[in-house]
Amino acid sequence: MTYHFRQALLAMRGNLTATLGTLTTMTLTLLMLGGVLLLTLNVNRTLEGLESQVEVAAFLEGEADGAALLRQVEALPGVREAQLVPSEAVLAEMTRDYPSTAEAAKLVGNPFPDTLRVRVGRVEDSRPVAQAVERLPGVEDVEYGAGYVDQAVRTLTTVRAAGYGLVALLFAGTLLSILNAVRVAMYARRREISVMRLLGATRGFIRTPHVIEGVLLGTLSSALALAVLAPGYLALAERVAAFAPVFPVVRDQGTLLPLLGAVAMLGILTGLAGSLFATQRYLRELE
Amino acid sequence: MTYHFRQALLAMRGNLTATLGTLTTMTLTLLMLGGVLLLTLNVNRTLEGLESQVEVAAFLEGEADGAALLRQVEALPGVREAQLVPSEAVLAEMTRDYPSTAEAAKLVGNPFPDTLRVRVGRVEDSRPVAQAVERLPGVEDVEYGAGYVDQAVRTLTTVRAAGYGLVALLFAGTLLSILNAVRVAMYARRREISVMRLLGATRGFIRTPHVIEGVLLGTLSSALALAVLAPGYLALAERVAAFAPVFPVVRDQGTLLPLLGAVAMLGILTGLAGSLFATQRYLRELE
Amino acid sequence: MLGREHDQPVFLFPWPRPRRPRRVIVFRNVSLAYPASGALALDDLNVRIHKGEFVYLVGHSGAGKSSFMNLVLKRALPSRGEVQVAGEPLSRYRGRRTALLRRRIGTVFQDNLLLEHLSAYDNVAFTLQVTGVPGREWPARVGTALRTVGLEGRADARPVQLSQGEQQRVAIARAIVADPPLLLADEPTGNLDPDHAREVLRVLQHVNLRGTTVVLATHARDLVETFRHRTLTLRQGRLVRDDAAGGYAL
Amino acid sequence: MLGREHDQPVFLFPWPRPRRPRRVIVFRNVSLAYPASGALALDDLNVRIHKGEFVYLVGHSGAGKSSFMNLVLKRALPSRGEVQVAGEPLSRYRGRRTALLRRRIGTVFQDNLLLEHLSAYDNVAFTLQVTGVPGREWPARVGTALRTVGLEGRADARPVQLSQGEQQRVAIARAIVADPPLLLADEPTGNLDPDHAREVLRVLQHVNLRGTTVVLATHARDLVETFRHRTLTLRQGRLVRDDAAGGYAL
Ligand SMILES: Nc1ncnc2c1ncn2[C@@H]1O[C@H](COP(=O)(O)OP(=O)(O)OP(=O)(O)O)[C@@H](O)[C@H]1O
Ligand SMILES: Nc1ncnc2c1ncn2[C@@H]1O[C@H](COP(=O)(O)OP(=O)(O)OP(=O)(O)O)[C@@H](O)[C@H]1O
Ligand SMILES: [Mg+2]
Ligand SMILES: [Mg+2]
Repeated sequence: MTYHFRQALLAMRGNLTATLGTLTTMTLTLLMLGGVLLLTLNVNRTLEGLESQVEVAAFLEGEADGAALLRQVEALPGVREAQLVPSEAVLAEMTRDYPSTAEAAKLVGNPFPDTLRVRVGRVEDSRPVAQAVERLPGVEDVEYGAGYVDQAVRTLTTVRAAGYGLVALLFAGTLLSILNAVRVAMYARRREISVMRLLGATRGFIRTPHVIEGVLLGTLSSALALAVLAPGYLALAERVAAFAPVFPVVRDQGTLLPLLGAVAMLGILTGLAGSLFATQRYLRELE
Repeated sequence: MTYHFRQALLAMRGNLTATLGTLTTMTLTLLMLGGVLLLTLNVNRTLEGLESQVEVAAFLEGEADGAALLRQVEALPGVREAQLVPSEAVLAEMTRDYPSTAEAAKLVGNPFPDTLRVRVGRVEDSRPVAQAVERLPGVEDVEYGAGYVDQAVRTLTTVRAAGYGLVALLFAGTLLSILNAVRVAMYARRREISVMRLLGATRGFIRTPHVIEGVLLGTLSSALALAVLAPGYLALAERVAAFAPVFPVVRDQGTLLPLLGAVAMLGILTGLAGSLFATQRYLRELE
Repeated sequence: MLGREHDQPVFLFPWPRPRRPRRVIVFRNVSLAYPASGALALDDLNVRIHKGEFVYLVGHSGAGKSSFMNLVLKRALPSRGEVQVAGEPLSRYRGRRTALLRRRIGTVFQDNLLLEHLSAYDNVAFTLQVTGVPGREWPARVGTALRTVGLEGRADARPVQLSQGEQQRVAIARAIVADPPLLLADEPTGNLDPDHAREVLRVLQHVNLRGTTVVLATHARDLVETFRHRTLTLRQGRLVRDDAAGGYAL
Repeated sequence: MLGREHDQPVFLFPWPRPRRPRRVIVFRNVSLAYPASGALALDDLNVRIHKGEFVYLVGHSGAGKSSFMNLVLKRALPSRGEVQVAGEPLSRYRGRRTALLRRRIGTVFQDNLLLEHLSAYDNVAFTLQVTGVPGREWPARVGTALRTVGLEGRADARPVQLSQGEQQRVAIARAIVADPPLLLADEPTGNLDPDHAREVLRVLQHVNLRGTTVVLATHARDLVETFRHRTLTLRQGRLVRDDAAGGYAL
């Protein structure tokens, strides 16, 4: 084992450029991966928040029969839930959220009509539901966030997909980099390897130092990536939370630690799997 | 030349993993670089917009002497420009921006006081200026966006710096990857190279195929990166512009084309410089 | 010479399930055609080499001597016929057993394949490491082997720091250090002056006397005629002469 | 033999500013100490080799024969003394001029360094490419060179597909194909059978008769005694014998 370990260190020093190259690529990939995962986590939270807001509000005419309309609306396809909110309740709610409303109401009276709040099953349903509701007699006006929410959902989904795509590319880059590093190391030793084989060394004996090298590189990259990622993310999250409290930034350790741990494990496993595969493949190539 | 070109292609095929590895790293770097540059461009636009909004508004008491206060404020250090806006002008402005204000005003009268608008030279000045203005007699209240703008500026600056850092790292990664690819290629040929030298081949003869390889790789990476970056950015920009028109997304070709061109040139130059350097260095190492 | 084999204790050759322990190498109608080449490198070869023999393999350049060695080492596989080593056909040596087979064969390769980053000492010791000899025995055994080839003073030199003849002698030391039951030497004296070449021949004969079967491919007519042993003569892949009395007949 | 040099037209050796065109190689008090090694590889050597000569270099393994060749090729630099090639000290061959010098020397390396990914034909043609011979002349010249060493049938084989002796013959073909003014051959017959070895010697003598200066390091006593030429004998880096009549005296 000492022999193999020494060989691994020798190989890493001997191919310093390859080692540094792999280390850089791998660390960057893990950083990116971590970054995209964290981004996804936050995007998902935001999307959940947004989707729960997909609601169609129907403002009723003063003389409309709220209860009857409620029943009609509940019967519409795509409607998950509907609720009749009398004008006083709306005012109370608005006053709670925006205290200045109270003063305005004191001056001009309750400006809010009775309102039907309709929740749809899926974001895509909000437009047809809104149109159907608007056609009902007794409904003065309809408002729904779809225009806004739709766009937000689509944009964030795009961002997330782009992130995944980037990570996939980077991952391919890392794997290639590891395969290549192992290949360089083995090619540098190719004469040696064939001689060793002819002298009766087993494949395992020849592969071991390279596999150790791969695992060492993976571990080192993981450590480096976490050392940058963890404090970096926390600092950024704090800033975003302070600056734009509307975003539900994920900051609880129970969610973050497993994610970071997974990133680290992935780094180590990549190092291991890459070198196992590469040694097997290139050893066959050399023979 | 045909000989060198054939050698370069042979080498690229022979070390396919190294070639693909370099290609991936390099394309990703250029993508990132392009992405960060575009981001920076947009961040800078946004920052300029934000900074031009750094304004302190002083709301005067009804009986205050606006003109006298204006002179006092203009004398304060850090103040670049000040302007007295009478209450009617404020109402007109607000009405223009938010038409509902007119109705409110009809109900409650003009709610806006005479206002002093003060522009400061630098974002950092807004807080002391605001405090100084607030202490002046006749000023009822002071409002300034510093809390918001400051945070935004700092966050965006951080994002931009992180982007630059990432690009620097990736750039290091790319250079290492190129050096390494050349090194692999030359190491695979090391016996051959020393034989060629002994048979009287010049250094230039030996370096040429590797340099060609570097330039080919650089060109290919640039092409790939642009092919992804240009349509990707335009699509995203359109979406952002539609979804969040407050952001001044850069979409004019006059700005974008030179930037993309520079990214491509950088890719090719990196390939050239990396292989020139690597061949020189490793040739010396081999001899 | 051939009678000596009966004196050797059988346990010196502890291969698993030796069906006929006395036949170390058997070639039965063996032909070898390399993929890229048209002509046969070996053509319908029938050879038996017994335990304890000392056999020369001679023939012109390209006659097939190295190909013969390659087959015994399972560095190549016969296109037709069967090769048996230590009583078992090559096809039985698979995976790990190939390595075990090679550990029991000491080989001097014609392109003396030393490990370039290791010193002369480490090159020789490598065989001991692979064959599982405990580390404390290395210094004495490697020292003896290097002394045998006259290189005790150059133990720390790496191959590039040695002349070609010195490298060849390191390869010989490596082949004999583990006391293998079978020794293949492919042109071990090609880069040696007559004095050193004779010395190497004496060493190989000495090893042979201690029970090792030796197969020696060579072009050195004077050695073959001076140190007489059974001689196989190849011509274009065919065995044209098998002379127990020895002698260089090309 | 030595008299022949006056018959050679001087323009066959068109080096720039040849101060003494007749002295192809001059060693003046040359010592060579390799960094890693204690002993001197060459020790205070004084040698002059004239244009058109055929010189054997003999000596035990490690005596310094290859080191001598290395100095002439500027593969190593003398620790002391001065080496002149074609009338100019080695120190004058710098940068590109080193390459130009080597193009005018045909070399058979002891570890016959063929280009592994090239066929026998391309290996030989490479010299022509480097020396700037137009491509249309290659097939004829390479064909002749390969025929000379008896390998016309193996032109397409890569080195791994050739036996060691065949590789050595390709190296010889490569060394003679460009008609160099100086030919260094380091143990060119080490892997060749006596018949092929004699044939190579005849080829080298023929080349020599056409005006090429030949320096041949060898262990082959019978060749040195059969084809007699001036013989330099080295012993542990010192020149112990310079015998114009020839003969192997070790
Ligand atoms: N690169 C080197 N570093 C250190 N010592 C070296 C180096 N090359 C050769 N030597 C030593 O210099 C001495 C002369 O070596 P050289 O190769 O010239 O011998 P040679 O006469 O060619 O021997 P051979 O017939 O075995 O090829 C030897 O003792 C050798 O060990
Ligand atoms: N890998 C290969 N592919 C194709 N042909 C080969 C290969 N190896 C050897 N040969 C051919 O097989 C024949 C026998 O080669 P081998 O190496 O056995 O000869 P040899 O007797 O060892 O010759 P030498 O004395 O020159 O070493 C030769 O003609 C050679 O060209
Ligand atoms: Mg052979
Ligand atoms: Mg030598």
